[in-house]
Amino acid sequence: MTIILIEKYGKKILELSGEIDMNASPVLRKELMTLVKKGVTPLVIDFNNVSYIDSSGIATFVEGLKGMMAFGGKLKLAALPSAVKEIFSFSKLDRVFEIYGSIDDAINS
Amino acid sequence: MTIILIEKYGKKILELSGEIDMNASPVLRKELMTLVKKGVTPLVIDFNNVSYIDSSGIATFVEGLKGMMAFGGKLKLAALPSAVKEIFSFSKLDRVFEIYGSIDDAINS
Amino acid sequence: MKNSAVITIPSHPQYLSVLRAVTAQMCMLSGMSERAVDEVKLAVDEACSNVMKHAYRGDTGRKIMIQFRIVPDSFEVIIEDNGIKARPERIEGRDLDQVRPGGLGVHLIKRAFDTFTFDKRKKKGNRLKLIRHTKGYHDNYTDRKIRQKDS
Amino acid sequence: MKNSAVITIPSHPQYLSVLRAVTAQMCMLSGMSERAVDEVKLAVDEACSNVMKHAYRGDTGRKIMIQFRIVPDSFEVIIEDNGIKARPERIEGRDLDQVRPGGLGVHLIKRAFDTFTFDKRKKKGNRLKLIRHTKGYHDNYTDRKIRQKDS
Ligand SMILES: Nc1ncnc2c1ncn2[C@@H]1O[C@H](COP(=O)(O)OP(=O)(O)O)[C@@H](O)[C@H]1O
Ligand SMILES: Nc1ncnc2c1ncn2[C@@H]1O[C@H](COP(=O)(O)OP(=O)(O)O)[C@@H](O)[C@H]1O
Repeated sequence: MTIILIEKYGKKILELSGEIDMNASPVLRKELMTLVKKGVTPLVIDFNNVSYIDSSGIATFVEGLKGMMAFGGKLKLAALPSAVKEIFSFSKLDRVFEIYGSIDDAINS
Repeated sequence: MTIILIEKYGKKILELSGEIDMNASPVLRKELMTLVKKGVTPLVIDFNNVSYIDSSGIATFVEGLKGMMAFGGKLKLAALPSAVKEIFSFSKLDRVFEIYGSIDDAINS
Repeated sequence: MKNSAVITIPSHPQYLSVLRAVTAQMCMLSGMSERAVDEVKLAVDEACSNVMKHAYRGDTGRKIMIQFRIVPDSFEVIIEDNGIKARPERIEGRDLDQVRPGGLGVHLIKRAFDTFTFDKRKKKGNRLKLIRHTKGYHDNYTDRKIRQKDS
Repeated sequence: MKNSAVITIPSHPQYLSVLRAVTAQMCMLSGMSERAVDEVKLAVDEACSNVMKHAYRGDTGRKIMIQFRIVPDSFEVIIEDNGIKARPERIEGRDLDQVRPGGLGVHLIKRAFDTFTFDKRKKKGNRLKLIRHTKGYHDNYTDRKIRQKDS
């Protein structure tokens, strides 16, 4: 997994690519929680190049979301490939997360 | 590996896709030698969707070429991905086979 | 040995990518649909992540042995470790309506496999046997769940 | 066990895809370039194809054990079988200027690995040890060959 933080129209976007498994999750968690602790909001997560996610990846986003909600911040998941989206639906987390079809939709929402 | 025989501008094209290894080679050999024995010439092999080839695959084409040459027929290899082409160069077989950049080049040659 | 492959990996999460690659290829050999391959790959990853977390408590220098068997009407995965014995009666996913990290792995394993049992005969460590029926069933989660409830 | 994985497959060519998947992932873990991954994957496939053809003479129900070791300055692959003993002095690729099927595998194995040796201590069957140096060398065939000639 690789992580790149970019800015578009003044909004911070975390671009992820590759596989988010138990090996990658601790790295992602550190990055994500640093941004959450800094109060960066909204934070958009770009899933476009994520090919795989397991429950440790999902748990990391749940943690990020809880951190955001603690101060009224917003975590927006965008451009999820169907296989990744399916795991969120299966775990009933698509009801809890703000999920957008594209980065632009997430930014303009 | 999958094999499809098509015809374009009256020329026969064997479209291959997937991995040509020791498991796939006997299937390919049967198909190829049947066409060679029927005297189908020129026969174009479309490598565009071949992701992998090992020495058993290479050996199969050497056999096919020899069969073709026996009656003055032509075997034309086309659209080789660079990794596949590299194996032909390494084995010095790029000097022996007629190799074309595209199917159209092979047909029009 | 026929139609069976065994892989032994260290209990370090970086080897999960190796495990997923083998799992996916074995699933493809068994003739599963693409969707089924994805489900099983994820389930085997989750089961081995659990061994790393729970049986080995994060010790990354231990071994996990995973056997794959393609049999006429099922696909079987046997996962062995030498770690702390699991208490099967305490292995339970969280209520999915409750939002918190964790507790999802077991659900993902049970979605892909019809049987999830620890072999009681194993003295030290654990031997988890996962079986997915492949004949006469649809590759469909709903069907699978209904069938489980019926049986 | 650390930085090592072992897979056992049946001697049926359909398992070569499983083997290639593991090989590629192990190469990636060791930090090889994409080109090096492709070379090593092909070499390991060739070495195991040779076991199936020559050591087992096409019997598809036997076993091949492949061990991968990521060590600080090399990537090692050990391939074991219980088949007919190879006569290392007779293993030779064909002259590449001679066009005929066969005899290419050994060249492809030696392109990817610096060392190709059968372990003489093994009593029954074969244990082939392949070593690729990874430190201080370029991932480049020409360099590799020059180095071999020099030494
Ligand atoms: N291999 C195992 N050994 C021991 N306990 C386990 C094992 N797998 C699962 N468990 C127990 O079952 C619970 C639920 O597992 P899971 O759904 O994978 O969620 P998580 O591991 O994220 O907590 C775990 O918290 C753990 O207590
Ligand atoms: N594992 C092996 N056991 C016995 N003989 C082998 C083995 N590998 C290679 N050989 C011998 O070396 C020759 C060259 O091998 P190779 O270059 O792979 O070509 P091929 O196997 O296509 O003939 C083989 O024909 C065989 O005689």
